[in-house]
Amino acid sequence: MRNLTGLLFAGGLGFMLLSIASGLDFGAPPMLVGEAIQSVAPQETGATNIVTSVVLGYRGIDTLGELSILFAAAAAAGLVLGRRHTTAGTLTEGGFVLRYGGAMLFPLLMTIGFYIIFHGHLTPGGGFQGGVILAAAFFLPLLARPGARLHHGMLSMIEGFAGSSFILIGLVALAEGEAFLQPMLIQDTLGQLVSAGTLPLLYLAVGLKVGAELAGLLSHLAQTESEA
Amino acid sequence: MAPLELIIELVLMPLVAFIVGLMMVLMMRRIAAKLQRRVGPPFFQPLYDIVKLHGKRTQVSHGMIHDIGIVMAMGGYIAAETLLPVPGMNGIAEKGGIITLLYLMMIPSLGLALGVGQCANPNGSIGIARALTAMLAYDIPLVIVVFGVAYAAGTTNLVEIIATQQAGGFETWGAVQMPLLAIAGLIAMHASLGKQPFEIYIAPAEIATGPMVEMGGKYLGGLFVMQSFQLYTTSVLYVSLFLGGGTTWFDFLLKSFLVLAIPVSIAYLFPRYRTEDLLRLMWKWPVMLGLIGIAFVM
Amino acid sequence: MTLTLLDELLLFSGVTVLVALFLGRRLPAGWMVTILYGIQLLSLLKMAPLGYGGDPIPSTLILEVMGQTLSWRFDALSWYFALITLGSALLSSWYACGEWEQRFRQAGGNVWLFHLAMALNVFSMLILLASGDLLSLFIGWELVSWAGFLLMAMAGGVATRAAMRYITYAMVGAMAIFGGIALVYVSAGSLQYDAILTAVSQMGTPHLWMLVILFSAGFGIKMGLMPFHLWQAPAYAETPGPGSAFLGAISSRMGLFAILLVLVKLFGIVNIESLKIPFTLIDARDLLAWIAVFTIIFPTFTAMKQNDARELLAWHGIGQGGYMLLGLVVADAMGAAGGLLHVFNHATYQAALFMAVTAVIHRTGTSDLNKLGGLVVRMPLSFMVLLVGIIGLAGLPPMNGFVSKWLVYRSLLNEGMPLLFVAAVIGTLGTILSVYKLIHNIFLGQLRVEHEHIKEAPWSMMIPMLILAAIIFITGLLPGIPLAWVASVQEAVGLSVPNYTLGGVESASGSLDMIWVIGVLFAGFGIGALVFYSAGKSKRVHQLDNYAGGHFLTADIRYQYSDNFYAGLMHLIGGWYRGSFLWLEKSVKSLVEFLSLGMQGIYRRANAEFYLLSTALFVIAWVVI
Amino acid sequence: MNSMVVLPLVLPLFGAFLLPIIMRASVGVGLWVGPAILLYGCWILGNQWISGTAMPFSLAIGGFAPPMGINLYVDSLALLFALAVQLLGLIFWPFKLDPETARRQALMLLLVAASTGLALSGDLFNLYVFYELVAVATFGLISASSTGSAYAATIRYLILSGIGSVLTLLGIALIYSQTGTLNLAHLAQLAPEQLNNKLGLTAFLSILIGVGVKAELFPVNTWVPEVYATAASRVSAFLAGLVSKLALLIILRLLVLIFHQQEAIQVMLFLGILGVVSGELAAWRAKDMRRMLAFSSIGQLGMIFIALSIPDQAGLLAVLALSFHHLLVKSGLFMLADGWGGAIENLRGAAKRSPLAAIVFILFSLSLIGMPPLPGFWAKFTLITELAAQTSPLYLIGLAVFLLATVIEAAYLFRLAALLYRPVSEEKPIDTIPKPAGVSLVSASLFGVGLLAAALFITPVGELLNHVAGQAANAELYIDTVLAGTGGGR
Amino acid sequence: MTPTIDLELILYITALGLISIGLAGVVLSQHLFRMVLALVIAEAGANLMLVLAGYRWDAVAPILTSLGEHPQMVDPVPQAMVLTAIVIGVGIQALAVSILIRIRQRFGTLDRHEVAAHMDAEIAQIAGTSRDMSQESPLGERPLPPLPGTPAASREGRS
Repeated sequence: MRNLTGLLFAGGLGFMLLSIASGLDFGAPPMLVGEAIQSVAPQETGATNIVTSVVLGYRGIDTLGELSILFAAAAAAGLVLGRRHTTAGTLTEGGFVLRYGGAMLFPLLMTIGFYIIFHGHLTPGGGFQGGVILAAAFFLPLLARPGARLHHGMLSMIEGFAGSSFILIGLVALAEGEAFLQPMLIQDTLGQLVSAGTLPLLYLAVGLKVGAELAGLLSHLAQTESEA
Repeated sequence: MAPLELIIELVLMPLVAFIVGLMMVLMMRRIAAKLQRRVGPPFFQPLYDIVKLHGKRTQVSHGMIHDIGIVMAMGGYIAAETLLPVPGMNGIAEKGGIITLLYLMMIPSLGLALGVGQCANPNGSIGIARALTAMLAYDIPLVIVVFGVAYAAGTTNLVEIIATQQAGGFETWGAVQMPLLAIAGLIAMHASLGKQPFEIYIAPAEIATGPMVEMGGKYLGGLFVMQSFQLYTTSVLYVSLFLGGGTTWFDFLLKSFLVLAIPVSIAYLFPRYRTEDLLRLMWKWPVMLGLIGIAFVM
Repeated sequence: MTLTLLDELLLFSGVTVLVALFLGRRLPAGWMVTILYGIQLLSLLKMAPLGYGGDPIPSTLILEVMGQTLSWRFDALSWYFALITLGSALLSSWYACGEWEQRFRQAGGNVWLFHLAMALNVFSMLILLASGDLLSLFIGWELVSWAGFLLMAMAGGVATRAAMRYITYAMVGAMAIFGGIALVYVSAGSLQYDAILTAVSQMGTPHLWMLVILFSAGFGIKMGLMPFHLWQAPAYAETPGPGSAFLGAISSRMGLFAILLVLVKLFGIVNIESLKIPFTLIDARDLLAWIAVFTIIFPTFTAMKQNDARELLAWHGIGQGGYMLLGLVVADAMGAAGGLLHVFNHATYQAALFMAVTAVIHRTGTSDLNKLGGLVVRMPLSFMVLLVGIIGLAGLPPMNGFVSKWLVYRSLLNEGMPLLFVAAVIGTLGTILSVYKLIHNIFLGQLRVEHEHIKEAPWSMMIPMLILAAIIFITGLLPGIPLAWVASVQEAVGLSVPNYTLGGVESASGSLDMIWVIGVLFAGFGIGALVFYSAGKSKRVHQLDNYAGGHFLTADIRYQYSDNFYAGLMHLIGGWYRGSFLWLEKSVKSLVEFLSLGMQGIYRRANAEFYLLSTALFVIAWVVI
Repeated sequence: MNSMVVLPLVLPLFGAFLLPIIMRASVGVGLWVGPAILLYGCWILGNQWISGTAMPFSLAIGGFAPPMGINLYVDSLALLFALAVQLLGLIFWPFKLDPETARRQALMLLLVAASTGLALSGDLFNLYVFYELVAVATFGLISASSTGSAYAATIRYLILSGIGSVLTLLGIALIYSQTGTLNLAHLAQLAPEQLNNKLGLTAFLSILIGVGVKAELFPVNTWVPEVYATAASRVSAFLAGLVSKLALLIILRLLVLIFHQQEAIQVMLFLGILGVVSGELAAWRAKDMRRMLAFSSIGQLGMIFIALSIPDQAGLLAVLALSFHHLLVKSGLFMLADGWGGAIENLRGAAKRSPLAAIVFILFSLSLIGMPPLPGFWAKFTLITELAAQTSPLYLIGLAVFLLATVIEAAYLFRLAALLYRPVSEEKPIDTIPKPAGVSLVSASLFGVGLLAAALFITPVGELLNHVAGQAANAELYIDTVLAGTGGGR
Repeated sequence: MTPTIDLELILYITALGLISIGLAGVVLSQHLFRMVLALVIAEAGANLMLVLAGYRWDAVAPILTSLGEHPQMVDPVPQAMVLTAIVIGVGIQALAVSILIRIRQRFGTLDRHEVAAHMDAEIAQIAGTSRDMSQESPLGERPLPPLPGTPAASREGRS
């Protein structure tokens, strides 16, 4: 009976949504804003990756909000899970491959992560993606050696300073008389590594922050096994 | 109207009422005697009774209110008589009207109730409770009747009510115009007299004559006076409402005595009603008749 | 800016509140407040021309709030009600000063709160009476409701529960009025009386029906009209003594004031009469009249069954309100005059009665009718006041209650409403029965041994009672005095005025002259007394010296006939007391409880939100598809 | 000066990021960071308010003109709410000192920042982001009381909120696929042609339900009682008082600017009525004070939704009046619940223990019921006159429900008030009667004073609100202000 | 173009289907962790929906590969938004999971009903109320008790 109800509910919901969506224009979105951004973004932000220019420029404050959400989630998880971490012996030591693979991968992941971050304005990728890879880099050893710990003080330093530097960059623009988060120092070197003014800096901040938050969250989850 | 004349009327009307009332008491007792195949009292017996009671030595007073109650009982009726027109004398009937009269007629009951209450005799209190209940019973049809008559006449002024009835001779009498109301009124009037079969509030065998239980001497005398007034007032009121009052003293008195004779004659035919039966009776037949009568009037 | 007389009055009233608030904990606070009421009354009397057809007196205070103009003014109607308010406040407060207050304090009562609540009540009532538009009327209305709540609730315990019930009813009423005001505002575009007057003439029948129902229900709840009467008796009865005298005298008359103002003055009886109820012969006015009549009968007969003196009086208070409304909705000259006059008369005797009963409680400590008796020799003055009061309440000559009831009866007769007439008389008869029970069980019959040595009530309480008794008698003797005020009230609300004289009313179809009636009545009493006292002297026996059923009764035997006083009557009609309205009230409450339970269930069940969500989505589907 | 308005939004974020670090360095300094930032925010917004609210202005973030970039739209309504956010943030500041202080304060700062963002932002997706930030921050704050029930309540809230965000996202996606823009002003321009259809309606309703989770809209408010019953009073006060209003603000903007369909309004009205009915009725039986307040808050929000279904100036005036009134009163009441939070039965005689609290409670109750001349009366008055003026019968039902709900409200509030003054039984020592904590009582009294002040200065307050409502109801003004000089971005 | 249209339709159906499945999962699950997972599914659907809102078939990713003329590109804005939405989702899920851990520790279960029951009990215990939804009248609203010494019947007139 229960399943039937569920089936009916899901089916009805889907059908309803579908009937609504059938009113949509397939494949030809209006793209009012999108077109406009495409045409001016390279000049205004100096980034060839238009998504980046949207993420950091046009919708920069969204990104700030998003960082804050991550921060809030990490802080909340910290509140929930508490400070005391007892690494219980439930996790078994990783095997040879894991241990040494992790160690070997660490520099690689770091490199890739930072590469992706720094080239965020040129190629697909950016702070989020790079940040996640960074987090993975730090987290891998944790899986391999359960006894290992992330340095929480360090993490919170990184997340704090990364986040605040994002804001600071925005505030500098404000202090210069421009708008908050206005891209600055745009050189006329579209397509080069050093081309998009403050955007890469912002992405660095994003990347560090995301990396730190995720690493922190994961380690919180991993390390909390029993209540103190 | 000259003030002097008015004052004379005001003095005369209660006096006449008292005398006629005494005669009515006499008539009542005579009829009762006839029905019971007795001789009956002599002519002046009602008066003698009162005088005798007044002269009695042993009289117990239970306090001020006991006295005042009797005074109120007598005074209320004395005042009521001045609102009840008799041939040639209107008194202050025009200044009060029939509603005031009805209410003034409640004053004696209230006075009596107060007086009895002070006596602290449970039988008396029970009697009063019954008497008041009976009042609730018969006043409802009575009020319906009064409403019908006053509405038909378009006035509450008794003088005018009488005048309208006298205007067209026999045909314009209330009883002819409004026979249902007249019947209802007769029943209500009978009940209001508190005579058999509606004398449950006295019930001598049960509650030792109820309200009268602590009354002796001048107290009982006062009540006798009150009774004669009551008989007079009730019958004259009925005459004024339904029988066209009186053009002369003769037909006035004739009508009054006749009216009174009816309930008194049939009184002994029925057994005594209990309180709730009295209520049931009064709220059923006279009320129904009265309401139908009003429907005809309107 | 010069202060008008109304400003002065309101100012004094406000000062009274402040004095009660800040100085109320000092010892002579009661006297101060009483004197301030006196000053207010004087200030009101300075406006006396209002009572004789003078022009309305505005207040200089005019507020503009949220696009609404709030103004206050006094006209004959306000003045008349204010006179009653302040009069009863003065006497109740006077009554409260002195010994009553001391006793109250000893019993753990809060005298400060009592005086404050009284002052607040008076102030808010004056504000209500002075209202110059519907919004200020509503503001005043709410103030009166809550001030009343304070006074009722302050005794704690049972009183608080009664007050809670009151405030629930009052809120229902207030919300009905609030809704009505919104509807009026929409159709009139303003809440000024003038605008409403013009708007009413253009309103459609359904609209008018709605307004009449909302307003009469709202105001009627305060008056304790029929389906909404349950709150009143317990609430008034449980208020501290002088407070119940004050509330019983005037509080619920605020409802009548508002009905007069809104239904009679603004809507007009003619308009209300034009609202026919389909498939019947009656219209909205008849409906109101019948409600009034049922309000007379049922509470009166409920009063008859009460065994507590204050409950009994409070129930009668409800019934008497019915006469006022009945007179008003009949709305011919005499009926309206009778209804309005009854407000005054009722205030006087109801206050006197509550005070007398409170005096008895003060001395004996109980108001249980089965635990009293025979007090007439111990407290003769109180007895007299109570007697005067019950004669007024029962509407018998020579007291003032008779005059107003006479007017109501006359108008019913003139208008040809036999059933209403009969019903009104039934109410009066019921009243006579039940007030006799009251006076008998308290003052007559057997004196209890424990009451053998009690004294008459103290003078601080006696004087206001005597003043009230005097007023009851004098206005019964000379009803022309209040009738003059009533006449100007009638003019102010646009009703025809009866042809009144000092002693009563002149009319082609039967008039009344109380001077003569009372004259002959007292002459009759005089003659009766002469006859009676001409006879020999009687022997006075002691109150406790009694004899019944062949035995001398000793004082320790209780033989007071008090419980189930009208046994015969109750045998017949006892079964008719079904408590239907209590049942109705209970079932409404149970319904709310039940719904509440269900709603809590919705919020409590762990997965309910999801089902709700699904329903919500289906609502979307319903709207979209 | 105009560009400074962004600071009250950004600085709390800044502070939040750095707070853990500062706290680690020096607790003494750290404790002052939050209040200082909020005070500064108040100062900026206050200045802005004083310097002129006559004309709204738009502030492009990053210098990108709308509709391409995100803009903040600052009119008097937004400013008022932003100011309220900062002030309440200050009043409800979590002072408690323990090892988690840094996190709690950081979350509070984030909450304040996000709320400010909700008040100011002029972009649909940006609103969504801030909305989520509010959600996450509140999850943290609620679960900070670290009882099992708090966690359970939070997860219930979280799941509902998750459903809400899915629906909101769906709505945003629909809107975007239909119009290709997310800027509210731009949408307002396009809406009459492109969103005035079923699709637009669906989008609106999805967003309505999604955002309604926080605005305590009827079917998706089942988290309310448990959360308010378990969270710290200050958090509940902030949630009930302010966050719900901000969610409402989103719906208000959408209604005024974009969605004018009759059906949309009717659904909202219907849900509002259900909210009033369910909330007030459930409160009638509530046995502990917090839950009672929670249910009552649902009812009140329902009333605001009813008011919101009249999206003209007068209706908005009613919405604003009710919102701000509820903000003052409910915040105050929740402050009292800090200490009085337990079973109602335990409050017997509490007036003896702390008379001031009892008086403040009665003041709030009276205003909530709508006792003139307290502000609650005027708020209700504006609403019912508007409701009565509508022709649709649903509005009249709304009116009737509203009035009846007020009766029930009065009954349960005064039942409690009477209980406060009930005499205490002899054997129970007076110290065992609960009593609001000192700080909370002070804050509650502050709200009470605010309420009285509003009652005294009702005329200027009313004019002010009317002005605000007028500005908020003016869609033309919004469009012109935001898109001035950009030719509508086409 | 027929096949492409079908493809689009499939994508839309997928997106909406994910949302439906996710929501139905939330409604029907008994286990809190499953509910969170269902939420993740629904969120994925919503994100897909968002991406689709700006997608064109005949266009390339919005990255300039050469200066000057650029080919038709898909809308970059939804992509940026999805990026944001995904991160938000991750944050919330992480928080949810950490709360679930705690609940599991406190109550020893993650069954929805059991957790709700535990929660009610705990709230009631903290507040000091009786937990059950008993039928007794709420406080202060019990019928007025008769005055001492008064027969109960006398108060209940036909009122």
